[in-house]
Amino acid sequence: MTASVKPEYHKTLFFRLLGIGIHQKLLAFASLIILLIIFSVTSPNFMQTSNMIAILQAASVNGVLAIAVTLVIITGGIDLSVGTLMTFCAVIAGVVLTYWGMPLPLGILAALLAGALCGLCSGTFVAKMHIPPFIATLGMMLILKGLSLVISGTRPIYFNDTPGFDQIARGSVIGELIPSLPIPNGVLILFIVAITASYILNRTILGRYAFAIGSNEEAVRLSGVNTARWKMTIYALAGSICGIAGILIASRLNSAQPALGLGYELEAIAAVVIGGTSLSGGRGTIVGTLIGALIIATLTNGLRVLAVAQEWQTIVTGAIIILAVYADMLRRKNTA
Amino acid sequence: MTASVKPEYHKTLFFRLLGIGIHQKLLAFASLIILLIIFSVTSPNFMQTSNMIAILQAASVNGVLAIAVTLVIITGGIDLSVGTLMTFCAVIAGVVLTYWGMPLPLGILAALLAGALCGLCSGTFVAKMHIPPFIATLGMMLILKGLSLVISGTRPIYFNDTPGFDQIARGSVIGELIPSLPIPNGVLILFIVAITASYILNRTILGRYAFAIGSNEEAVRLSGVNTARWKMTIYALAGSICGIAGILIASRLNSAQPALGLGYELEAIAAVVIGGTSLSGGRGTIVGTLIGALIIATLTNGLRVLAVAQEWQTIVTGAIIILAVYADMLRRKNTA
Amino acid sequence: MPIIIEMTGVEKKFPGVHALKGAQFELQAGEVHALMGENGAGKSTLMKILAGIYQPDRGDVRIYHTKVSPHSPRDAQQLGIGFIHQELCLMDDLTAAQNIFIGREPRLSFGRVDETALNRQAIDIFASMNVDLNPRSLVGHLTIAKQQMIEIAKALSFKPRVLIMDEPTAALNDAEIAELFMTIRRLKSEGVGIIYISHKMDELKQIADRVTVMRDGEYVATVGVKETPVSTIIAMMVGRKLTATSTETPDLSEATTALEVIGLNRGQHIRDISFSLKKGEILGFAGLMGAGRTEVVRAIFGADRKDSGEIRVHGTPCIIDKPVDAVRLGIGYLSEDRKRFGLATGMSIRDNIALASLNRFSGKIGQLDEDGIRGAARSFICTQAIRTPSDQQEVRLLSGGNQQKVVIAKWLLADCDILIFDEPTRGIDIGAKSEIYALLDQLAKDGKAIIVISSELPEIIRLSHRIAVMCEGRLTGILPGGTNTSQKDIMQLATQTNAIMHTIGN
Amino acid sequence: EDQIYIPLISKGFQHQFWQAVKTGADQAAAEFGVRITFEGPDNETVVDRQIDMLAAALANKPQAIGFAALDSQAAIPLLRQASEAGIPIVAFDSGVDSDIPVSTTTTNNRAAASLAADKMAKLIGGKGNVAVVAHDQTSRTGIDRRDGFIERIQSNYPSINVVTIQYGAGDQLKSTELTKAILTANPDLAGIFGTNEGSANGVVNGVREMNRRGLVVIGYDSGKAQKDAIRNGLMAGAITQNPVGIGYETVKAAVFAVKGKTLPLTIDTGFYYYDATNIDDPEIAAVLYD
Ligand SMILES: Nc1ncnc2c1ncn2[C@@H]1O[C@H](COP(=O)(O)OP(=O)(O)OP(=O)(O)O)[C@@H](O)[C@H]1O
Ligand SMILES: Nc1ncnc2c1ncn2[C@@H]1O[C@H](COP(=O)(O)OP(=O)(O)OP(=O)(O)O)[C@@H](O)[C@H]1O
Ligand SMILES: [Mg+2]
Ligand SMILES: [Mg+2]
Repeated sequence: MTASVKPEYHKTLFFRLLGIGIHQKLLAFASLIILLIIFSVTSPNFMQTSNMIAILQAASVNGVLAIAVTLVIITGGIDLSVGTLMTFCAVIAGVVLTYWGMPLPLGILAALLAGALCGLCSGTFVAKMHIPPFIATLGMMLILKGLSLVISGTRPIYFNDTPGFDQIARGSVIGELIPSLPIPNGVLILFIVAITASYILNRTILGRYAFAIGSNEEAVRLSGVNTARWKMTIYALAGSICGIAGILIASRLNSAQPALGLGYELEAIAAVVIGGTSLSGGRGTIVGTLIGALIIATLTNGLRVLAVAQEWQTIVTGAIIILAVYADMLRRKNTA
Repeated sequence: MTASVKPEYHKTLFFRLLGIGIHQKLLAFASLIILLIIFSVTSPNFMQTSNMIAILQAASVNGVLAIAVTLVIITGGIDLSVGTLMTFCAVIAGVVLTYWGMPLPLGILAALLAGALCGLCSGTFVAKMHIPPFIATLGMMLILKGLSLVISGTRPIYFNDTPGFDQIARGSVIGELIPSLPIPNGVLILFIVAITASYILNRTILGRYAFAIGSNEEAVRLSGVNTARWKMTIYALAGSICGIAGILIASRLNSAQPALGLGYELEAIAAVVIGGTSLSGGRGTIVGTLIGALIIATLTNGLRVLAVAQEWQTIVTGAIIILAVYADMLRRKNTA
Repeated sequence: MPIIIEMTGVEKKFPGVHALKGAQFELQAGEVHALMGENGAGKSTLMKILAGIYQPDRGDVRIYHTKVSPHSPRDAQQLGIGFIHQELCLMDDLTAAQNIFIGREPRLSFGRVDETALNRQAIDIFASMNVDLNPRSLVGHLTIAKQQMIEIAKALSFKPRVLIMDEPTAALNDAEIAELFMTIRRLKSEGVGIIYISHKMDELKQIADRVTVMRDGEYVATVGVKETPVSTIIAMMVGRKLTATSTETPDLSEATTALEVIGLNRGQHIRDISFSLKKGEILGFAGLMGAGRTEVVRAIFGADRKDSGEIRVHGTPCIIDKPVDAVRLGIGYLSEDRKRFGLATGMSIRDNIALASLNRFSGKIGQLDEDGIRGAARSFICTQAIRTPSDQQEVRLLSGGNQQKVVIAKWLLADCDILIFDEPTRGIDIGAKSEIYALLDQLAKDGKAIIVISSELPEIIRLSHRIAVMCEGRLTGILPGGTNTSQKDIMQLATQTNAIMHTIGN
Repeated sequence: EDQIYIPLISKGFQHQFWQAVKTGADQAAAEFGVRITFEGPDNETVVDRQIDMLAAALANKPQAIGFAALDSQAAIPLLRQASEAGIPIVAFDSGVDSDIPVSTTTTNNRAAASLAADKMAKLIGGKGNVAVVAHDQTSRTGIDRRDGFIERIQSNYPSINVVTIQYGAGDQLKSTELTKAILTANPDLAGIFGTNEGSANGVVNGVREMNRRGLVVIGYDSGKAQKDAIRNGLMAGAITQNPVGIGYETVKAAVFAVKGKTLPLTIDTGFYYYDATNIDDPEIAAVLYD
């Protein structure tokens, strides 16, 4: 009896691009707003521009990963390899830029290509070999984790020789224009990725097939669509978005840390589901995922600012994830 | 067009209990046998009684967890909290035995009860509040991780004051009878749990409803069955099996390690899927899961005995997980 | 005869749909009471209220004059109400017997299931229904017809006082329907009240005593079947008069061959099938359930593999391995199970109509021409009279007939000139049926080549220009369409197990 | 082949610290002509996985074993089995609470963290608020470094207040985010102690992203990023152990044990405090790794 969240088309460009039904979606912000209010009341230090920016920045890597997973989940799959794929792409960028000394754009391109290629692998396992996505991407997760260590020689790769690399995520183009709003580029990139992904999902043939495959793959196949090819395209696209996340995290740390990434997949999936995307496929929005990532980032930051003991932070986070999804279900039941 | 694997009923008691079709299932051993042969040929040290026992013992905790997850997956759900629930139960046993100084049986009982109770919580979230199992158990995973730390005071709890506790998993009843076969009790417990779970799945109402719910929950509900109650029972049963895993690991380590457990859920799920259980529910066997757990343990141990570099171990493990599932799919397609 | 059930003033609203507007219904013991109405009239909803699946917004339900309000399927079961659902509602991974007794397994101690007793009881029920089914076979491996039998067996196993049958014969063949009617008559003689929902008008006269007609969620009338002519009942259902039309076989001697199948084989299910189809022709495929008609067209379409055989499209031999290949060659396939194979039910009408032709609506970077899609969808909604509030409505909220029209629109938009319809009117009301007939006639006139599979002989005879008859995977003959062929001719070929080609006419 | 085989089971693998230990072990292996393998679990919580590693290592009938116990009690049955089979055990990094190891090569983490506390106190002028970004809440090294720091502050510097301790699992990004939260919550913070390489780099990163100046950051271990941070003043200084030395001494002790030589019960490889002033001193540079 749960209603579905569907891409709908609206008047203003912004909302059209983000593909949201204003009325319905404003309600989805509710959990986020409530969290913000609670933390503002309980801690005087929470509501500062710098902290809001810190939250946005904390949401950026997870947000980009969550967008990648959203695409895959909409087709009815899942991607557990996003975290280690991100790392793998960062390492590839490190190899190209630092070990081989190539210019910056080539490094970025290499990371995106590596991501797309690995995504294509997962996609092939899923679409051609019919391996359940959970296992195909779990296997990829391990393979990529190992490959990152092999390629990097189990050492972080630093980007000190690539001037400007750390500015990709840390610099602030917006801050240069509006000094009072020093939103880092990483956040900007998150939003650009979100708008692009939303456009692809709601406005292009690829997106339409993603929803259709998640809704009823066999029916799509019998409509004369090469479902395998489109699924592989989606996994490859998700992979290249992980490549963007890899560049982001490498830029923030000014290094490619080959051992990082494990565990990031669950956080990304949590953001997706909190954002109202159905794990059984066919339904979902990028805005929802963004909100989900922001909820997680706000929660984590707020609890830390409150200096809640670490073990209790974990407990509260677990409880809030359950509650947020529960609230979303109730909300949708009522607006159905 | 994939055929279904179903509990079928056979002649000999053993196979009847394990609920396997001999012909079909012997093929499932194939991957395991192949692995064993490869490692025996490549390393002279692999095929020793002591190493085989080490493999069995390494499989025991993961095997028990995988059995718990199998039950939940058959109903069409998933349980990400098994690892941290195991730890939580171990900590509860530690509190009862070491902090409160109660006798051993009470400690075991407490662990099983704690497991059942937490399972019931997850079950309630899923069945009553209709939260997707992935999220409900992800939330529980975090909550239990935190609670274990809180209850234990972020310190391991040692069982030095409970004589015989370490013998639960480490001792060998079989070894006392047949000295040449010192199979540790932990392995024995794994097999007892497997046989019991298999019996429940294939012979009892609870098992019948588990398969039925995983197959078509709405149809079961429309047949007048209180699906919510049965689902909650399955989650509670899975929880108490995690309690057994908790006792096992605590006994092996002679301590309850409160931070352990994260990541164990993915390994358990991998074992389940390698064993041929469908992640979409309705189909699955415990023998399959046992074989899955043994494949993982053999692989891990064999690569170590071969002294393969650690990063390559990870890569090979990922690849073999994908291959094992692929082989299983091909096999079932052909025997369909 | 005592009155068992009275429902009065029943109201039910779903979000956006007023499904029942003061509906009423009455059932006597020992009668077969037909409930008729167009798709979406609210028949199933009314019955679901009786069976405790939905709660009414307003209105009374009385059983033996006592007001009841069943709140769950279990409540209804305890009140003696059995329900055979319109949509198959089975657990594919369980056996036939396990399905029948779900929730009421014979138990041994410690919650064990008495599997032996379970299977024995299932065998008894199958015997009483006169069907041949292995209680141990997995339901997922059975044909839809057999699955339907299991649904019926399940409902009977409750020994209900009231049995609701929501389109039980939609997937049954004539022999099976005959057996079912025997069972119904036996139950009737035992005093069971039966509510019978069907879109097949001929069944009405055979089995029903009274009929209640609904339209748009409202009660229209209850009349005796004997004293009321079928045309009157139809008029009450659709609110207008339907004129029966019949097809005229066009002269196709000049027409070119659109599709030619030569020596198609696949395992036991398809054995050496050869036939040809001309532009503008409607070729009917008749046969008993399981004769292999679906398998043949799926193999042609590339949905399943073939062992051997050649397919020529417009005279050119073609390789069709995947549905993509078929669609590229202009072949469209409307499957018999539209929910599973035809529609992405969670998506909008617009998206479903465009599904097979998105390529045409996408630009260089894959951006979709949403206006174009909307225009196309709306024009089909208009021309095919799809009843929906908007082209953005989710398909799952449409009634069966309208869903079928969406699938047809999908293939028309894809510009297919060879169309394969597999059971196009299954579960579709008489009004929509005649619309689909008219549509098929028109498509043929427009020069499309059409294959129609149907298990309803009158329908095959009404539609086809030629009738291919299959039996056990073989093509046993091709008969001329129209009034030249009788149902008996077809049945004779449909039961003829050795393959002798009868080619009459053409 | 009669080459001596010595497997080393460490507490970690992909972390720089453990890679430095591996480097030292490899050096010793080359020098003494023995074959080693080096393995460690993904994180310091998975005690049972480490025991499975030990079991697999024993299957290869090694001549000696180097072992860094995640939990010293849990491994005792297997270690006893090994020593009964005549395989000498050399403990490294942290000890095993038993008399089984023939020798233990270790750093005193607690004392090292106390030294960090002293340096912190001195740099912030003996008063103010400080925070700890630790790498693990339950592992031996995590607890020792955290407690060594806090206990020294509490006992010797009453005007210094440890306002918060948070755990970032040694993950640089997580440590970055939580440093930023700490800075938000404590605008008057005077210093932060990061208890391992990942934590320390995360702290530096967080401070940089928040643009906070004048904050005293003290780190632990080395690595290129940390060394750079010290050189350019973002980090005041750091404690370093001698991981290469630990690895080297462990293998050396194992070889000696196999050859039947007597060994000291503990081999302290020492720890040092380094900052911009002494980072290039030869004896410091020797114990730092990139
Ligand atoms: N769960 C639901 N949510 C929303 N609308 C519904 C729901 N169930 C039924 N409807 C709508 O209620 C109306 C009545 O549907 P119902 O299924 O009772 O029709 P019916 O007479 O059984 O038709 P058919 O002959 O096609 O089975 C239809 O318009 C249908 O779309
Ligand atoms: N998935 C399947 N598994 C096993 N047997 C099948 C399957 N699908 C079809 N069959 C068998 O293939 C034969 C042909 O079935 P098919 O569905 O083509 O017949 P049909 O004439 O189209 O009848 P229907 O009207 O039931 O569709 C039948 O004997 C059926 O039992
Ligand atoms: Mg209906
Ligand atoms: Mg058919």
